[in-house]
Amino acid sequence: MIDALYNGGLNLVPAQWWATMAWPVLWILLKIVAVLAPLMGAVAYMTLWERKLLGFMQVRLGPNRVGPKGLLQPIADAVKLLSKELINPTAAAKGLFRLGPVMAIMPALAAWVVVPFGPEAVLANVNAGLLVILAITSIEVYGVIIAGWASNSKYAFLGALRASAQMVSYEIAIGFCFLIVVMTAGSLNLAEIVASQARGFAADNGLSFLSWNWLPLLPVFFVYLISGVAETNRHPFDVVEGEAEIVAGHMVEYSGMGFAIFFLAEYASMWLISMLAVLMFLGGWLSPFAFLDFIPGWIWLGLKSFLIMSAFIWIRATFPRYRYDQIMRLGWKIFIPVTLVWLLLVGFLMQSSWNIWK
Amino acid sequence: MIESNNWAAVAPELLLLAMTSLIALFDLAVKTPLRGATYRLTLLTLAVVAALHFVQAGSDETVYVFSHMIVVDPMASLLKGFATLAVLVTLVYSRPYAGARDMLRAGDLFTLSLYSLLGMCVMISGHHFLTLYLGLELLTLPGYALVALRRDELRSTEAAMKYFVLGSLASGFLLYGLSLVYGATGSLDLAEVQQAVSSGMLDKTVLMLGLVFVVAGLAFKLGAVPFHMWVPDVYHGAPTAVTLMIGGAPKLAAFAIVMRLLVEGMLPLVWHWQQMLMVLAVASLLIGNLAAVAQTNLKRMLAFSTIAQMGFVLLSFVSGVVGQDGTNMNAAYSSAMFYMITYVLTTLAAFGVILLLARDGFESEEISDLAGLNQRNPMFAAVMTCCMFSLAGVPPLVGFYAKFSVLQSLLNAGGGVYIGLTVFAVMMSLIGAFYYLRVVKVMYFDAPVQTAAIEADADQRIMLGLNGALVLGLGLMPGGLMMLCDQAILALWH
Amino acid sequence: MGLLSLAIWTPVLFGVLLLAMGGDKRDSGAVRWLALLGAVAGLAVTVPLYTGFQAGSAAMQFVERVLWVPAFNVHYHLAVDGISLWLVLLTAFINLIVVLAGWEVIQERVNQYMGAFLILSGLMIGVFSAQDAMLFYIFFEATLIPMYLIIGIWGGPNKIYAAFKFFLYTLLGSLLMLVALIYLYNVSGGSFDLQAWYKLPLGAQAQTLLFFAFFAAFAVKIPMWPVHTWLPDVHVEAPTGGSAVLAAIMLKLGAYGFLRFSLPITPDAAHEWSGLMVGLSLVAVVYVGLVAMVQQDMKKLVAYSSVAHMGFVSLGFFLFNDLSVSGAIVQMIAHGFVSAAMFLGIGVLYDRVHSREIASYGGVVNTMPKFAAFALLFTMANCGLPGTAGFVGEWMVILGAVKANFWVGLIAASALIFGAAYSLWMFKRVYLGPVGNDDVKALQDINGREFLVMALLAVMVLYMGIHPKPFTDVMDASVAELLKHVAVSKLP
Amino acid sequence: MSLTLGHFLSLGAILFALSVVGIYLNRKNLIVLLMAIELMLLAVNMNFVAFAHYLGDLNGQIFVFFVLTVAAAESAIGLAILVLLFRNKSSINVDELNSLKG
Amino acid sequence: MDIAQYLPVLLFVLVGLAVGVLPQVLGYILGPNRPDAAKNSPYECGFEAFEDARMKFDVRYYLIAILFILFDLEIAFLIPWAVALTDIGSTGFWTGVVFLIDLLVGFVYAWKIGALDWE
Repeated sequence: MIDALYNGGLNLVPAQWWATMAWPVLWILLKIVAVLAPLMGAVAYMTLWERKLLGFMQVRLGPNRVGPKGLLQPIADAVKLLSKELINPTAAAKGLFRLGPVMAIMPALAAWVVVPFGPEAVLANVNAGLLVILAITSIEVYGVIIAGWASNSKYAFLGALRASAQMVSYEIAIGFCFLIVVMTAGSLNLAEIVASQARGFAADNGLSFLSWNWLPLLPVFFVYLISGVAETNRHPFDVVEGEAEIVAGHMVEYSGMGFAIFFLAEYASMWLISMLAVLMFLGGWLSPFAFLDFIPGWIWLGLKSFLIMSAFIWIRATFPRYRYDQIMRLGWKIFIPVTLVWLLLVGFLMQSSWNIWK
Repeated sequence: MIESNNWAAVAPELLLLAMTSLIALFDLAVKTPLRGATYRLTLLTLAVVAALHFVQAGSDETVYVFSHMIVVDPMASLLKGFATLAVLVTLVYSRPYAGARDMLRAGDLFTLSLYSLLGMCVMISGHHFLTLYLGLELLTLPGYALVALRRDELRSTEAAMKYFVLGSLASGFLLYGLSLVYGATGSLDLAEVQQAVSSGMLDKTVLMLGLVFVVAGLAFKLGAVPFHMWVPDVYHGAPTAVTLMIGGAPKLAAFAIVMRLLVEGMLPLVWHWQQMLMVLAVASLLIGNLAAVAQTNLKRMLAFSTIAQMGFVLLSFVSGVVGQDGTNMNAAYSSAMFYMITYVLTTLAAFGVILLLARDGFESEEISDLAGLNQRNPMFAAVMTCCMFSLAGVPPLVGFYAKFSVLQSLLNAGGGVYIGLTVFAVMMSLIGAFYYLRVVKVMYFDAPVQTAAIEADADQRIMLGLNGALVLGLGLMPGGLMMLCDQAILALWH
Repeated sequence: MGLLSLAIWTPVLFGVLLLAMGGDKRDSGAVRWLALLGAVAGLAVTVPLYTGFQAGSAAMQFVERVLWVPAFNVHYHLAVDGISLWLVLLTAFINLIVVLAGWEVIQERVNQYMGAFLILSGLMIGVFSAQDAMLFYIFFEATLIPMYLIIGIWGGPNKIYAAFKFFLYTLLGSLLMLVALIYLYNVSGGSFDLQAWYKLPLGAQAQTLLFFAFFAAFAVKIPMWPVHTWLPDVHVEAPTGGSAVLAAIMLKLGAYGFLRFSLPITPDAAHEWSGLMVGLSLVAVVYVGLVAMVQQDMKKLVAYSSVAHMGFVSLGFFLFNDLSVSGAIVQMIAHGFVSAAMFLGIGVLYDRVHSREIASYGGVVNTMPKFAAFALLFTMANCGLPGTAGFVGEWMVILGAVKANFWVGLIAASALIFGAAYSLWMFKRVYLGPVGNDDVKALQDINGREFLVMALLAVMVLYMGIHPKPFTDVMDASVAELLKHVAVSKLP
Repeated sequence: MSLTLGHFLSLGAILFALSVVGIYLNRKNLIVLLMAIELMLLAVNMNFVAFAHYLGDLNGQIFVFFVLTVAAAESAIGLAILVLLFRNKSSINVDELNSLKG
Repeated sequence: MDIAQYLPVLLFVLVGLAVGVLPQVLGYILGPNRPDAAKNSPYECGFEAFEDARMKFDVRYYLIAILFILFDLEIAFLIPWAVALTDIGSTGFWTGVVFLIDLLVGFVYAWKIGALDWE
């Protein structure tokens, strides 16, 4: 059906330039919109779910006024933020100040280009998929730094410093996690990484979920999850915007849509992180048991990532905020050594006759 | 599959790497202010590594390792052995100096020097653009850090910055040249590059452009005029111990990279690069010597004198091939090698004296600080005198034979240009003699400002004595070393 | 170890020992005696050279030949013939004299002073006995180092200027010679053997270039007019011993170089340019003699007279007959004794009065009769009076000159008059007449040590003047051999 | 329009020239100098990749990997030195690097 | 490898930028614009901002940045090794291990000299 649509589009305008240049581009743009729209929806309703879930955990109701059970709350938020004044602090560097949010949201969205939603359902099925994600997401830190610097406010500046230091610290741990997964999969292509998890003794016996990476790479899985939380500056690692210390950190001077975009970026990143966790450790669109194979892959994918997201919220509701030095220690002195050692271990295992990733 | 390797051939480097890493960690546990344990372990490592290199040099074989990326031939082993020894000597001289200047708070001086040495070894043994480049960087990067080792010293940090910027610029030039050569020849392996170049079926423009950049990059590294701007400032600004570290042993590696890139890699272009080197050599001799005369700072003077000496080395490269005739190559390149080795030997002793004269809070780097050294410590004065006369090329010191062999190969090349160059070089070394003599004059003829005798610890004294004796002894008996250089170069051709 | 090696390395070894002894003032007594021991030993080991030398043979004797630097085929090749034998002996002798002369005079850093002289003496013997060009060059250059230090450390007020001038002037010349040596090495197919070079055919242009390269080294060293200007400056500033060695031996290094290099290696060029050489020599003899006459400074006067005397030497060489060449060699030896004696004499006065101005003296004979007697003898020798050493050489050169060209001989002979004029005039102003001033009145006559020094020199001066035969006998055959080389054209 | 080797080489050359000019003309800010150095290495990388692609030879691309790594180490050291210099001098003006004079 | 595969990446980046820009433009159009001095001054807990906010900051941030550059590059370096691990045999594996051990040494060194300590 999709192919038919594409071919139909090819003949829409009978001209060479249309068939070779314009339509393919347009087609890709359509596909991007097809990814983006649900994503934005997911992001918007994640905020609602977060508040609901937190409310549930804290034995209260959460938003319930706008629409049935508060279901229109995100839309109301968006409308409110759209109609707020955009404040330009006098001391700020204007251009950079406005660039900050853009640099924050762009990577959070663009990284989705290589995320597969099924064996073939991916915008750009490139071999270096994981590298592309690493490359694009590493731009995120620029958004933070630019925002903090351009604001010319001490709170923003300090927040940006903290945020960027924290992000880069955990990026190393995440990088090592990627590395270990790549080792076992032998590929950077995310679809192949998922496919590689479908192999193994347990998978052959109908217990696919035991062959997924989370089990043999359990410590790495946890390191990845926690680093993911830290990478997105979420609770309990949100000292960069800890209200008690430096208010909203690098976002302190932003109002209206400027703030909203940072907000969007944060949730989009969270989705990305959990999606990657699913792809790399939880078998992506694979079903956990052979007898459940009839359920479509994208449902599994959505379900798994939703669970991870919920776990993030759960963590937020459960843990107190870390001190900054504790955060840095956790990243540098625990996660990096753990991943390094595990990297070596996996390497040796793969050299030995007990290699389970053949 | 990657082919298996002859690990034994790179055993010294592996040992060096392992020990350096170990020392870096070991040093963390050392608490004594002068880092005695680290120091001794470092010296032991260096001695063993040097011995291994010399053993390899004795075997007279050429071994290729890592898919021809590394070559272990007599030239490499010899140069690596001497470089290792030079670093050892440097560290012996440096320790009291560094200890008095808060440079031994951590063992960085030792570990960085060792890493730098590892870089030298890789570079000397490099037979592939990649290994050459990596070696070069591994050599220079610790160098930048070493120059800035005295963190609170403005001059040092400034020198480090200059060294860094110009050093990186040089690497950039060299790399750019290498990339063009790679493009023209389609290979990064030196042997393949040479084959491709000699086939003559290449894009000449790209190749020549690449050659120009390569030569410029090498000239930067050697400190040849007009790429010499960093040399005086870095020599001057760096802590003297570090000046010796970057002005001593790395010269051997610099010689090696010139040999590898220009001679081994691009011999068919010899006509072109000889001309470039000739210009560099003449300019270096002229500017280096003239500028040195005007200096009052000893380290700066030695920096300019280094530039001039490098001009001499380049001269010997100029005389390798005349027209199509390569019969003089062996003599020319082995004389360059001999020159480099003896130059390093002499520099070590000269800076060693400066280092041992420096006291707490007193750098002893003005020429006038040497006043009356003869009364204060005749041995130091004698060693320094030997060094100065050796650098000036006065027999019976070793520098004479170095200059002599270069001049010999130049004259042997025949032709009017070469005779002109010889006479020019001779005239320049006369100017050189003037400023070297000035140092001797200050030490012997001037009255000392302070009269207190100067003492040094036994190991420094012994090392300096040996070093000075070698400057003289090799001058009396240069035959052995010359033979070694000769054989090392000879082994390159097959 | 051969005798020549012994002659070279004995003083060097003692010199190194002295340096190692350290400059402690309390040790200076021991240092002096050790230095004397070294000098005596150095002289003693040269005696067998003389007794064992076969006069009448032109062959090189006491040959030692060992491969030294294989890469450049350099040999440790020592030998002496009739020409160099006496120079070797002279060097060892003067060394002893200098050690004696510096006995009490030098109080600062005695060990270095004595050590430098002993090493210098060894090196100069090396120059005279080297038969390998590289070895020659190394000794030749190495002598600069101790001399530079001697002048610079123990010299007069303007010593630094003098030391630099000395070093750089001579280095300039010898560097050009180095180029020439390397050229010859390459041309001869990789040999530094002097004997081989004598037989090497060379083109006219090459010979000319080589000749002038050698000229640059040796003419500066001799020194010939107009590159002599360093000599008076250096002599004035050098300590007494330094002046003595400089005049007595070092100048001969240049003259010896002419004999060993310029004449036999480039005979055609030597012939071609002999006119110029003779001309320069005559200028030196006449003009410099005149310049000497107007000097106010005794040392400068003697220095100029040295230039004039060495002019006789170079004149003798470039007349190419056996009489003139052997005369020149005799003159070299004689001048070694006489000039050393002159400088030491001035040193004796200088030690007491601390002035070298002729005007500061007058009537010294009244207070120092013994010394004045010696001084008279040496002054006579300096102007070449018969019966003294100075006469023999000059006379032979003049005879040779007349044989070659009457006018040259005439001009050379006239120079004797100038010599007599400035020497005797100086003697008159310094020694004769009434006591000039209080300084002179307070003078003490020479002590035993000084007497010994003077006496030794006086004996040699007189012996050589009265009985020059042993000197000429030894060298005749070698000179003839040399002239044979010079006479044969080497043009290919 | 198709991209040829010449285009890439020209781009590389332009980048290289820019960086050299940046190093020599920049008189104000050392950071710009460090950036120029990085740019220079990028120009080299451009060359290597282009050549590797058109030669069909992987070695050039591998070389780029190493250059990148070294560039990282280099900039790390450069930054460290810069911080030290700033601490000692309170300025990163290139013109004020003048305490070393002969 | 076809460079066209990366066209979606480029387009998505452009779309991402647009998503960053457009809402701000919308917000500017739709929202009110009533600036005043107090509103536009930087937030400082209600105090007047009395100095430029771009001040000197802790050197440890530099240290983290420098360490990050190095470690991140090492990861980039190891990625090809990791991808090809099964193809390069034991020599390739051990070469990588040597590199990793070196990295580990550097890490331990940085740890021990206190580069990783925050307080």
